[in-house]
Amino acid sequence: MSVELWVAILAGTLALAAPLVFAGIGEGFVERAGRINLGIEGMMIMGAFTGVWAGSLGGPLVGLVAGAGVGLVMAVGMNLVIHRLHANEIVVGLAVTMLGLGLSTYLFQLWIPSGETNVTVQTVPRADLGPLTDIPVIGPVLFGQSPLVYAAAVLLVAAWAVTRFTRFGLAVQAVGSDPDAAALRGVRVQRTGASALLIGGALAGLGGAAITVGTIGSFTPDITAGRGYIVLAVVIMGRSRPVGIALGALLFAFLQSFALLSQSTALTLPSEVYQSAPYLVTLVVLVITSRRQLRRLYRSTTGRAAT
Amino acid sequence: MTASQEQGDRVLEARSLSKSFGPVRALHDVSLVVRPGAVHALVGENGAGKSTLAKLLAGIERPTAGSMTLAGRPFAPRDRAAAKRAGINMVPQQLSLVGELSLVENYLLVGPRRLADRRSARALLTETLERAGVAVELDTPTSALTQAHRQLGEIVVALAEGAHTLILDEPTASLGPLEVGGLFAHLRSLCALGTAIVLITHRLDEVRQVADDLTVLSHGENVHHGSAAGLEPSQIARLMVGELAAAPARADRTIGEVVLAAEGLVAASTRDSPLDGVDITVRSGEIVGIAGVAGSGQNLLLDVLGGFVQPSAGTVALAGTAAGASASASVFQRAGLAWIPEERSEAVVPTMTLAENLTVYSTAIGSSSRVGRPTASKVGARLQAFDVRPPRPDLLASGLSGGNQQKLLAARELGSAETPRAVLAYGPAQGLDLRAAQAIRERLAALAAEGAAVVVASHDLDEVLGVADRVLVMFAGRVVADLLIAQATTERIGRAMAGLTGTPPTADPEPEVQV
Amino acid sequence: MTAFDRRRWVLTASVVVAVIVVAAALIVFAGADPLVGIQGLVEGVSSSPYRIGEVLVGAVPVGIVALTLIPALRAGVFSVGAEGQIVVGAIAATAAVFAVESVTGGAAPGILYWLVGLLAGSAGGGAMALLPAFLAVRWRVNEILSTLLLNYLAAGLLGWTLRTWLASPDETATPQSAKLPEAAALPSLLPGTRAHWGILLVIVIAVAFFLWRRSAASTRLTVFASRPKLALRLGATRSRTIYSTMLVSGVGAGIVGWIQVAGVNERLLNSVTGGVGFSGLAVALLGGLAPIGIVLAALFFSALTAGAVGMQSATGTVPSSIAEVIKGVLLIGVACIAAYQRTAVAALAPAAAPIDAEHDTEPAHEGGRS
Amino acid sequence: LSACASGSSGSSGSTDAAGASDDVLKVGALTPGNTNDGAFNQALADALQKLEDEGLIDYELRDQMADPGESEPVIADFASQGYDLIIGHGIELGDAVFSVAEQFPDVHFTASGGPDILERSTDNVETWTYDTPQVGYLAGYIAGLTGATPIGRVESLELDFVKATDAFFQQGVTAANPAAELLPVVYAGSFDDAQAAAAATTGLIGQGAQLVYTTGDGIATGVGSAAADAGVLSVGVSSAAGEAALANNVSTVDLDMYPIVKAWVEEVAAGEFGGKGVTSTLQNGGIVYQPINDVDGTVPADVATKVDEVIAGITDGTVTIG
Ligand SMILES: Nc1ncnc2c1ncn2[C@@H]1O[C@H](COP(=O)(O)OP(=O)(O)OP(=O)(O)O)[C@@H](O)[C@H]1O
Ligand SMILES: Nc1ncnc2c1ncn2[C@@H]1O[C@H](COP(=O)(O)OP(=O)(O)OP(=O)(O)O)[C@@H](O)[C@H]1O
Ligand SMILES: [Mg+2]
Ligand SMILES: [Mg+2]
Repeated sequence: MSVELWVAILAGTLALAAPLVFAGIGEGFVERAGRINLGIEGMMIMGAFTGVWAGSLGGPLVGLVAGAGVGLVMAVGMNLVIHRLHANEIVVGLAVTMLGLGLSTYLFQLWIPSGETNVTVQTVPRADLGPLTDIPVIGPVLFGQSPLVYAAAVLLVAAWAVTRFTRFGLAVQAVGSDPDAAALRGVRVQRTGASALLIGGALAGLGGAAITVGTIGSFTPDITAGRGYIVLAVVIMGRSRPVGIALGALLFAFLQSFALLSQSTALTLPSEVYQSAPYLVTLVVLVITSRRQLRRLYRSTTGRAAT
Repeated sequence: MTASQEQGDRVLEARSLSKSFGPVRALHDVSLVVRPGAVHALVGENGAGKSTLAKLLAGIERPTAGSMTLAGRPFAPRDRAAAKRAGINMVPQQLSLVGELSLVENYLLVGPRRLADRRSARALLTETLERAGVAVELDTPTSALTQAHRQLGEIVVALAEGAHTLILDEPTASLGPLEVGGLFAHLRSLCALGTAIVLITHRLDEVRQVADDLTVLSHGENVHHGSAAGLEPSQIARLMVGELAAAPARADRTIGEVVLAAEGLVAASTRDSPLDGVDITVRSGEIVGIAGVAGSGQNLLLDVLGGFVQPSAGTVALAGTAAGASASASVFQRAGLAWIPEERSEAVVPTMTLAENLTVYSTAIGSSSRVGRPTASKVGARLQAFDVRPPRPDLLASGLSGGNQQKLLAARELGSAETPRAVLAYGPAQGLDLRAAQAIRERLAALAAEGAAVVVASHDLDEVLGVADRVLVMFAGRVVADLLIAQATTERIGRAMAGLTGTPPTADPEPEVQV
Repeated sequence: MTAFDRRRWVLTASVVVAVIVVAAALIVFAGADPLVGIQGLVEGVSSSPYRIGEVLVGAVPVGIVALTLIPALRAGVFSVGAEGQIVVGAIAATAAVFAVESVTGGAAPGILYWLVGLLAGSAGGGAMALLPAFLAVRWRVNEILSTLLLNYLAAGLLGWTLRTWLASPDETATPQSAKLPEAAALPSLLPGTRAHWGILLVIVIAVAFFLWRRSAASTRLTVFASRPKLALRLGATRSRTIYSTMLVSGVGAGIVGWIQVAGVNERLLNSVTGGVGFSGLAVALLGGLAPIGIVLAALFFSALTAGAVGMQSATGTVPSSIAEVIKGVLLIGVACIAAYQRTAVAALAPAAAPIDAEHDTEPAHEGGRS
Repeated sequence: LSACASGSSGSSGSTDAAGASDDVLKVGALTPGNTNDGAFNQALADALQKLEDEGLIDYELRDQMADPGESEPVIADFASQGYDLIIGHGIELGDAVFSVAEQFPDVHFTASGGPDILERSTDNVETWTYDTPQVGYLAGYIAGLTGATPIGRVESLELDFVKATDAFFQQGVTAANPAAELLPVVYAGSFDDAQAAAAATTGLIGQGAQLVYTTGDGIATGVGSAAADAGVLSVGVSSAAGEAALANNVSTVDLDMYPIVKAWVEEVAAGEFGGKGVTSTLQNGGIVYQPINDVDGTVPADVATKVDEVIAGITDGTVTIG
């Protein structure tokens, strides 16, 4: 395989990873707080639609903010239903996904009826990084990207910092791992969990908007194509930690990018093999992660037994 | 202002505090004066109300009646944070350390700042550790620390948070003598600086060692308060429980074959002290009591004996099961092992009816008694026999009060037509009134007389002493004493429970039991 | 078990009102008359025998998936793998039917095709369910995530299958298999409708589960979900419970795969699942994990789909995606109602924090606290 | 929402007018995808709208009917409600149309499929397909005429008709520009995953592609957007991709369902419907191409002329495909 192909695969990896990183980091907070949000796909697709719609009115930044906003609103509703009315987290998550997919298509069909050209919004403008882009290999891979890729990197650092260097970050972890002890310490368990879910919702919406407002410029039904579920897997793989999630997202995106572009070489496997590979590898990594977690737990209890 | 005036300004006083949890009266009309610069010991049986009192002082719970003053002014903290701000801090009995976080992070978790500054927090904790003369890893997750280090760690965190009144609920329960020594030295030095310490403990010799003042609680009431000076542990024990009532007359029982035998058990759990080489033998017709401070491994031992936890070393053998076969809870159940766990919620299914709960073993895989639905009259009779109120077979178990759920459990495990081969019971009379508790004890004795091998564990020493022929005392995952009931004085058991090696375990591995 | 208190009825009424309000709002937003729309919704379900037949046909796969999920959900095992299991069941059934055709030279009687299809479908779906069960038992791999990922792999397998070894010889726009032999198709039950004999199968399964509810095995699962230690004494170990319950749901999904091929489409299509895997889960909860409730819920869910089409029909302008929105809202509402139903709560509580399950289970505990 | 409103008036009229005026035909139609896809589905929607505007028909259109489980009852519904003509637009609907048509011999249906569908027509079912070779060839010819090389292709799934179209696309490219180099096809693995399609397109451009071709709808949005971003030409991007994506799109070969549907309507009105199959071709106006976009002068000025020449050649048989 040629250098150009590798450059293309790696550049594609970063572009495909960005939305996963946004939504994944949000879901990381949710799962660290001991919850799970199966509505991410619905929140992402609503973010994707709202992003374009609002973007057409007020430009890309407004679109991104609106995308995050709609995710936030959906998360507020979810928190209410799950933690006030005690509805099942899993069922509500699936329902939110169903609702998001249906509603986004519904609104899109009303907005752009048959016979009208789809609306394209201006995508987030690319910064001209001048000579950096001309560095061989590294230039096109790292410096030819949408600003949202850099934003995802910034978010990663920010999430890492919040997790590590703030009381909130510690509280999220405490609430997720041992709510009773945390409550006894004086942490407000419900409120911390709710904050995490809201962050997760907003970032899922932003992740969806990053696809439409960030790169494509317009919405089509089902444009998120199941990425919400991938985010869940990526978060488990990354053990809910920002850096792990980012690595998981990069791994998945790399596999997808590789699967796409290695088709343009003479490797003649059925295209389904390429399309399934990312899921298969994710499953394998999931198994390895679970196994390791189980072993660690076992070691920690037997370790204590020996003392 | 002189130092003593300053200290006098900070007296914490509780007047006629009462606290009820629904129908449960945990505290009744208890008063207490905590003096700055002094260690105030708070002792009493399990369930006497010590932790409840401590929680009232620390703002975790609020009293149903009575009041508190701090430095002469009314003191009614809204929550733990408010009490902390007023200078009163507590290390709860159930540690509040988050296992995934290090001590530094646990300190920062509810710290005053939004930003977690690990460096200065570590410096502060290191300094506190040095002053307390102990060494604990500050940066590893606390779940990786030993129980003792977690205990010390939580104390250190509380010390670092700073307080003029520090309440420690059974801080020494899991500490070794060296650590206790270091801790007490530090507590004394804190006292010298004017800090008030409330120390809850079951180790009565510690009272003599470190306490200035003493309050004894019994059944939620204040039965003694005053100076701790000159009181011997045995005197304190008498204050706590009074003279032991004479054991009820025992029916003649023939001690027979070994029914339940465990050898060299080693097992671990995240919830209890790991077992460290436990041997136990129970014969037909014998009732063996297991005593010990909570968390000494009794729970885990019963889990292993019941077949719920596979030991990493050692064996459990129950007569009637194939020798050497891997023991499991269902095999033991079918072989006739009755089971009353410490938490009755583990054994009663609230969403099933009384009848379904009572006959649940007929649904076991391989159950011989596939009777389908039992007749209502049979079930009703059994419910009445155990005084379950109301004795309605079609009522959901969740509709019963806690005590009646306990009776339901007893009815199922101890009331079947066939005599169980063996019985494992942890606090079988918990939550029961005196009459019902007595009935359960009599039932256990009757089963033993019919040939069952019975194991009774309890936090409540009376419950054990009232029924057992032989008492094993557990400490830190080991059996440290094996006493015939005749030898089992409160003092000897109390010392063994506290891990005092003065009472060597009886050498005789198969003691003869006089009945 | 039937805690039908007043609060539950108030909640139920509010859910119905919420769904109507949302539907009406969406219809108005689309520039149509909500009354006409609601009327269309009703007519869509009941205007003709054919319509009624359609409601029945639609309820079959959802009903079977939901019914066979009863044991798993009752035990607190939360698999979302029905989609993938339907796919594998459908592939296996299709392949088996064609194999029978080629072995017998097309002369096989219907009953042989049906038996072979049923068995092959069950085997396929069951096998597909055993893998996540194994992963959950052996390494405590979260079954929600593993089944979710396996659904994608099944979709890949189906795509490849329909393009290669089971592809229709005709040129087609979408991947599909050849048409099944006439005799292999499930005969029609009501003339003039698509209602087929699969409906009877639902009734059989529902009755079976109705009887099963009083069985020892059912009780053991209830105990397992809320009292794992007591369940251990009944012999319901974690591995036994997970394997058996997931196998039942897998077999059910596999049968659905066969029914969709033999009863509805008469060939294997890419869209064979039609999202039934997820809606089956919803219907199982909607029906409170009780067979009669599930059958009613399945009819209700199917009627909703038919009604949404009728609604679109009546208003003309309302995009059909409104059905998804309404289903989503309804599901959230039903989840709130279910929270009041103790059984469902008990069944779901362990799965509510699936990610944490690992943290507080001791490996030494066979029963664990999942 | 203007189109909506007019659709509304048209069809709500049709519901009441169950037998009011006999001169206006009642048409029921189903499409597998969304009618605003700017491509296959929309072709039918546009044709129906035009015929309704001309006062020839009252129509009702149901979208997202790819699943036969859902579509068959809708078709049966139309049939039982007295619709004169029912159009099943898309191969996914073929089985369902035939199965319903058997039960309603007096209602007229149309079904679509591959080339073999033409022989399957019955007394009340006319069949329709479109000339895949012409679509592929013409698109390829246009791509070739731009002089761009190498040419990349992004498609949805590895399906027969996709591969068939592609084979003729290659033929068209070579016919117009024998020197053009073709990169292997990249399958996005989905009809909707625009982001994957965009990544694939960017990757192909990274490998030097000067022009990217696609036939998908949802993925066309991604292809068009990525090509436009990189300033590279595209062919085959549908109007659903939006204006920005169309900026660099040279042309798209589209269906025009108007003449076909109009013929069906007239046959029904004249009582001559049935027993026929029809193929949309360049000759009968069923296949058209979007006006050549010169993309700010990047595309040679004579492309339009040459395209018309080749269409003329195909029509009179001097140019043969296949
Ligand atoms: N939250 C509660 N709800 C109901 N009853 C409670 C609660 N907390 C404590 N109790 C009851 O109050 C009584 C006193 O309990 P407390 O914890 O104060 O005892 P203790 O003296 O600390 O015992 P131990 O030596 O076991 O720590 C007990 O009977 C207990 O059952
Ligand atoms: N909410 C409650 N309802 C009923 N009983 C309770 C409740 N909370 C605690 N208890 C009981 O009160 C007793 C003492 O409660 P507390 O919370 O002080 O536990 P503890 O002192 O840590 O108990 P232990 O001495 O067994 O470790 C325990 O035996 C417990 O079973
Ligand atoms: Mg206590
Ligand atoms: Mg206590």
